[in-house]
Amino acid sequence: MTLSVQHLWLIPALPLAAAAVGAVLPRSGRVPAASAAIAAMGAAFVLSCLALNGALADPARHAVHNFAWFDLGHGAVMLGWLLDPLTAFMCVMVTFVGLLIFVFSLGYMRDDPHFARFFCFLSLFAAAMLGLLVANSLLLLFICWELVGLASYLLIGFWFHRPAAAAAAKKAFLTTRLGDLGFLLGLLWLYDSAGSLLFYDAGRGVLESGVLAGLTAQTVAGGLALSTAIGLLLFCGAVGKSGQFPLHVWLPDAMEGPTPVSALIHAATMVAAGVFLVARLYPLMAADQALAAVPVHALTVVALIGAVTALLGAVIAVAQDDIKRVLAFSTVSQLGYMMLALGVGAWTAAIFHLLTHAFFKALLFLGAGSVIHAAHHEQDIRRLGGLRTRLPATYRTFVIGMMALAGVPFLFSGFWSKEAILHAAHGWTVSPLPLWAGLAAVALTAFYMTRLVAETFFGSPRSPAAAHAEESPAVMRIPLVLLAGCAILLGFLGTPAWPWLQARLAGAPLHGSLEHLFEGGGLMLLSIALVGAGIGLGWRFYGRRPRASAAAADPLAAASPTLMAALAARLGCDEFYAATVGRLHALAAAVADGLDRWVLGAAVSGVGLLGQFGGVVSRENDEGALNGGFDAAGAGLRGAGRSYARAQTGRVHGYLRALAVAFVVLGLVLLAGGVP
Amino acid sequence: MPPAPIFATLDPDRAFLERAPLLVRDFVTGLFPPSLQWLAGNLLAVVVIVLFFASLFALLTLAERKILGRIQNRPGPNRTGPAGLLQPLADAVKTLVKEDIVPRAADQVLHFLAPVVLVSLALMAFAVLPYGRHLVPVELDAAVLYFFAAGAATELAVFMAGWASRNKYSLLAAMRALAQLISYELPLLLSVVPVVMLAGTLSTTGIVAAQAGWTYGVIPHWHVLTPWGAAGFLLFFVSALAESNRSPFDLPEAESELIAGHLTEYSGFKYALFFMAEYFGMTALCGMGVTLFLGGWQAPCAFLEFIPSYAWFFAKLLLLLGVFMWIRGTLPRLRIDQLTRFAWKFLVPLALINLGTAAFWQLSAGWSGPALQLARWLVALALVAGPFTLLGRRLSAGVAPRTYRYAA
Amino acid sequence: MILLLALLILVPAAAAMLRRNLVHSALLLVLSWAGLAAFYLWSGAEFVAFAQVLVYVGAVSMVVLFAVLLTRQNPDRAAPPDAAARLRAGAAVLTAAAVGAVIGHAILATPLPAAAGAPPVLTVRQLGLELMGRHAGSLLVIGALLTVALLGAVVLAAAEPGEKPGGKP
Amino acid sequence: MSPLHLCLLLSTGLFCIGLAGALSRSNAILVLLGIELMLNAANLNFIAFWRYGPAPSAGAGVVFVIFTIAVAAAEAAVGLALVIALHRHRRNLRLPEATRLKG
Amino acid sequence: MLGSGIIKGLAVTAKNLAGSFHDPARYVTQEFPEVQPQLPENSRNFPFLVADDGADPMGTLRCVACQICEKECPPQCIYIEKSKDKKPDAAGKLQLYPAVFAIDTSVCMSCQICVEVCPFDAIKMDQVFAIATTDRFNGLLLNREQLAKSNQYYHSIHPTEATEVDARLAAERKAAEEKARAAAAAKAAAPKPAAPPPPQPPA
Repeated sequence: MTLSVQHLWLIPALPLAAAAVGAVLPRSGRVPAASAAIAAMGAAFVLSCLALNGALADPARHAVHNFAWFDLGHGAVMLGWLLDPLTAFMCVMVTFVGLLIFVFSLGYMRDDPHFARFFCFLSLFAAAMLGLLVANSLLLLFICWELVGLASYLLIGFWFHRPAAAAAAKKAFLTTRLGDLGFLLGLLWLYDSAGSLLFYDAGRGVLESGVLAGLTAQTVAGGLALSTAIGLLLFCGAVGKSGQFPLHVWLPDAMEGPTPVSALIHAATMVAAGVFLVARLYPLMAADQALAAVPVHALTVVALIGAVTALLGAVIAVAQDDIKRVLAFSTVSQLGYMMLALGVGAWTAAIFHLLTHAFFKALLFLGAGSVIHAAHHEQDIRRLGGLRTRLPATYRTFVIGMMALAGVPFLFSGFWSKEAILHAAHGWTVSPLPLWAGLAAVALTAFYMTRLVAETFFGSPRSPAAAHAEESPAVMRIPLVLLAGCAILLGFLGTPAWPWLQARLAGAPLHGSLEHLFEGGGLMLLSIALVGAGIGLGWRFYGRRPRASAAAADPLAAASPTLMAALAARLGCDEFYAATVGRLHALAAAVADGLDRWVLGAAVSGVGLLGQFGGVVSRENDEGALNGGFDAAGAGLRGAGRSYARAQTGRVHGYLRALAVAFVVLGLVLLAGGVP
Repeated sequence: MPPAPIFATLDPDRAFLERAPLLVRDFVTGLFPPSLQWLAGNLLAVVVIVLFFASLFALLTLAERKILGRIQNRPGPNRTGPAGLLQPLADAVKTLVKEDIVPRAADQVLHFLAPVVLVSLALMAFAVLPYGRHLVPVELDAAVLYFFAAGAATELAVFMAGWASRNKYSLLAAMRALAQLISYELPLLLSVVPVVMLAGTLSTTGIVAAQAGWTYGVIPHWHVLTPWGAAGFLLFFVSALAESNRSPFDLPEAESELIAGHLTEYSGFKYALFFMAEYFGMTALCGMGVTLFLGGWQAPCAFLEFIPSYAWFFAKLLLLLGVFMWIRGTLPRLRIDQLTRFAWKFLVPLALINLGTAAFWQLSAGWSGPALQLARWLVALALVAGPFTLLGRRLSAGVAPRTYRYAA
Repeated sequence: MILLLALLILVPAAAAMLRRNLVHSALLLVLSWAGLAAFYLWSGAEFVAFAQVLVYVGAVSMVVLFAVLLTRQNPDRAAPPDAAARLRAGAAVLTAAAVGAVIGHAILATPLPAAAGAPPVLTVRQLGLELMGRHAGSLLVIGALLTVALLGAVVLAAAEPGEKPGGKP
Repeated sequence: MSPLHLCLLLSTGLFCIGLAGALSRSNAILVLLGIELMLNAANLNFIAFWRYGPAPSAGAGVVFVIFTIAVAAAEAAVGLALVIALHRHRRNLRLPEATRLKG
Repeated sequence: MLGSGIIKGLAVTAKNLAGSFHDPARYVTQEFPEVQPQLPENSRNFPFLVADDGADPMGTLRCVACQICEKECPPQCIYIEKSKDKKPDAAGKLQLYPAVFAIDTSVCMSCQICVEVCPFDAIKMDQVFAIATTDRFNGLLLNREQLAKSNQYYHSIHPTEATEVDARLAAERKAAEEKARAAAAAKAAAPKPAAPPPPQPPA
């Protein structure tokens, strides 16, 4: 039994319907809202499995169903659904992980007064993500992309009465919006040059060779191929959404949302969207590989940014004390891995890692959620400890997740996917940097995950909350166990000996034999050694001699206080943004302010126009600055705003007259310019 | 539809009586030089319409008074001329020679223009009614829209009359009249939409053509004989009563209570013009009702086709007008709150639901076989009757039959 | 013919903008709108002409007149135009003249195709297919817009809960 | 000068009358009416171009005018509701004095 | 169900409409000039003066111009001038008579007070109603000759009442006659002492 591509829309439509149901229910409609959401997600999971079944029948085929959305000028704006193994695998993963997270939320959010709204938002989020996956049009993808952004804003700011949550939501929204600006520009440019936004459309789609040849044939400023330029612009969106350097700053802050949301965002959906986008657009991104004369290949940029992010995330994670922040930075780091893999050309490996990571990261987050839930919302690992005996189920599953993330050999899925990436990076000839960064991150990951587990579960409780922790209910434990099972099993789908997943994704025939298992054995040994070193060091610092109290100094900080402080401050990225972008904005605002004051004596219409212009400038600045510090900008903004406001006299006639005068001026300019 | 009619009929297109009006027209236009014949044709139509409906108006006033009299067990006017037939003439003479009073503070121009505008707009509506098989003065593609556009514009004249009188009671009454007209325009238009939807055209001739034919030669395919059509016709009829200020919706005038509302400051011939416009509007709405729901000029049975089509049209028109008068003789006047509540809480929802019924009827047009046909009818009837009963119950909730303590 | 129509459209419009009595202005505008409908009819856009009459002459004018009366615009009590008003009027006429000059110049400078023959024929059926086919989405949006606008208008114009129906004098 | 020129000039005239009215009159209702006139001028343009344009059978001009009429009706309804609300709060309709929304 | 009352009402009026053509009970109008109405006995309209003898109404008016009615009339529509001389009335007694007796029926409100106060049963209510006239000043001002109607006429319009009045008048007249006879007898007996007067009660 399969799901044909015409009916693929059902997968996102079901959660969307659940969201609609949740939206109209009153606050007391807890049971119907949750059951609608879970039922829709379960049905979507079943449908996704059917779709996967269909897609695997002919993995090389891109089944599409296109239709006209509306007519525009001479052509129609087309939308469509796409079913290929990439879509199908992603859908299964998203629906399955999502379903488990939904179930987990039943327990975690049990006491929240806005339980129904929470499930409404979760469903909306899942619907947007699934829509993004099944889209066969960059436009539809973009729409869902923005919906994902909206839903994440709503979810991160779910506890909006907490200022930190509201600020984090705003930050996430605006930071990703910055990347989306590039995405939108790339999208428009692509539409302008290719005349279509469909991915596959019987030879006319933008990912098909005919159009790609046309795109690579043109060059733009700087000698870049057109496809490179568009690819890089589109990649901006992925950078923002997937929390890549330099737009990674929102991701750790997004921990302000409820923990299931963190699990959803970091494991299955939002951050995966960026990786998925690059994987989906891989033919476009890789189109310039054949060209020798270009200054830079799009994929090179992807690989380098991925490498930097992988390393940076891992380094910063070492010094974080919040259990969720550690996981957040590890997500940044792992996403860097995926980008790295995409950049070096191993997109199947990237998706393999994406899938495995989705499961074990969801596991880790839900485990962290279980810890937090049990410890009465205590998140600081310095104040936890000794939970091994109090939360046995959580402990066991969490350790499995940790092992998977750290890449403990052979048994755990993370090992195989990470190995595949390192292998691909090894084979990349352009630069050795990704390989080195990857290897360093392997060791660091093992180290900080050991630290996390040791601090949280070993030793003795260091706060009353930890001392009185009680195991979470079954509705929360069962998802953990299921995810733990997947975190182990999934790895065997893509071992070098039997790379079933990669072959299915690429649509290539499967060549499995046991002798491939230890292919590139040297690299594998090196990475195993690094993992061992990381775990060993971590255990030596944190496990053997657990800290005595919450106030005790970190052993690593004792060794190198400066470095540790810098890492704890996340290498000062936020401060850097505040100092640069924020100050720039303040300066621009001051200039605009001065200009306005100077012009004030002139004609009202002049002020109005300038004020509007100044307003546009200020808004651009605003968007640039908001990902930095809001506070630094606030004062300047307020001053500027006050002076712009002076142009807003409230007199309708003034506005009208300004419009008319502007029109006359425009007309005169056009006439003088010879435009008939 | 069985192909062979039970009774042999003559070809209606060639019958002399059927073609008589056209022959007359051709004869008259033939008297003019060819370059002016189109003008002559149109002028002829205008003259015939004005004369015909003006005399119909005269007869209607008489007939109304006679029918009302009979309903009240009295003969009605019967002195002027044989059986009172010259009564309209006497009335005309009376209004013509009566003093024309214009209040000093009134807006002279608008006060004068109001009745003129009203009558001309009311007359314009006659242009698109198909009076017979080939008898439509102006064949318009958007005739229904034209008709209601002309009808909507009459509201302006009511306002002009009320405002120009510079009498606060006139103005208030005009606003009340406008509130009524606007409220009832909605169900009126909404009740027409299903017809347009099912006929697939806005042209009146097209709508009449859509109702052609008979089942077994005796059951006509008129819209009123379908569930949605019956409901639509009732809605149309009630709204038309209100739109033409007829009893029981004659609040704007309410001679006995409001001294004729916005017409208070009018006398003499101007008043007569208002009166005339009211009758024109009523006649035109009835004509539209005949066209939309009662099959226009179609004969009710196949064997009755030998009677010319225009005769059928006018027979139905007079029948409807008679019902108007009958209702006037029966029902007392509503209060303004009852009036608006009836429109917004009863007629409009019913009209909207009727739209759905008509859509169902259209979608189920392909159902064949007696069982499906029966199901189609039952569903459509349920869609009509259910909301009617429920809304009616809500509307009449808390209203019991009045008990008269001191009456026998 | 077009000059006649222009006269019918422009003269009432101009007069409407000059009158001090708001009701007269509104009624003159109705005349101008009717003239526009005549223009549409002359251009062969029958449906639009009737829609114009139905919407403008039948509905918008009513709303305007109701607004005029509900806001108690008494022409007798209107203040005579003061200096500021005169100045504003002068500026307005100047601005409008400038706009007119620019557009007029642009029009006259543009070579436009010569007269087409008979007015184009667009039956209601074609129009309906066009509306329901190519422009169905826009039609839906317009429908939603109208609904929302009506609801909004009702909310805006409805008396506030504490307010007496008559309001203060 | 072709008839299209004349139509466009007519529309320009109507637009300018509406503009002058909207700018010069202080009464909110008249300003709204002026704006309605400008909308009508735009409609007139659509019809003129449809009538004399290259592809009259397309009907896009007519469709557009229908939409504009619908939007204008909505605008009138909301605008006049605003006028009534304004009157309720300020007891007059003189726009130059209605500057409470000033920033 | 909504509308059932309306249908019932329509049925009623339809019955009336149809019945007016065949059912006399549903067609109650009498067409006046052709069909004179059968007025009930108690109907009344304007006053008239009763004359005992229809052949000589002016000579046999019962009115003695006492002017009570003129004084009592609320709208003051009666105008009376007394005669200078006296005439014998029906009983042969000399009485004044009205030289002018006029009623302005455009003012009269048909209150019947004049009838109530008249001690001579000389003014009664008439039944005429078709008194429309084209002269609104003089046509409605009725003079003595127009007002005078015979006792037979009175009998024809209000037979019961007229019989009563006649009986009463006859009784009065008879009493008066007897009294007169008694007086005459007394007068005749007065010279004769043999005929003693009837015993007088003590003063």
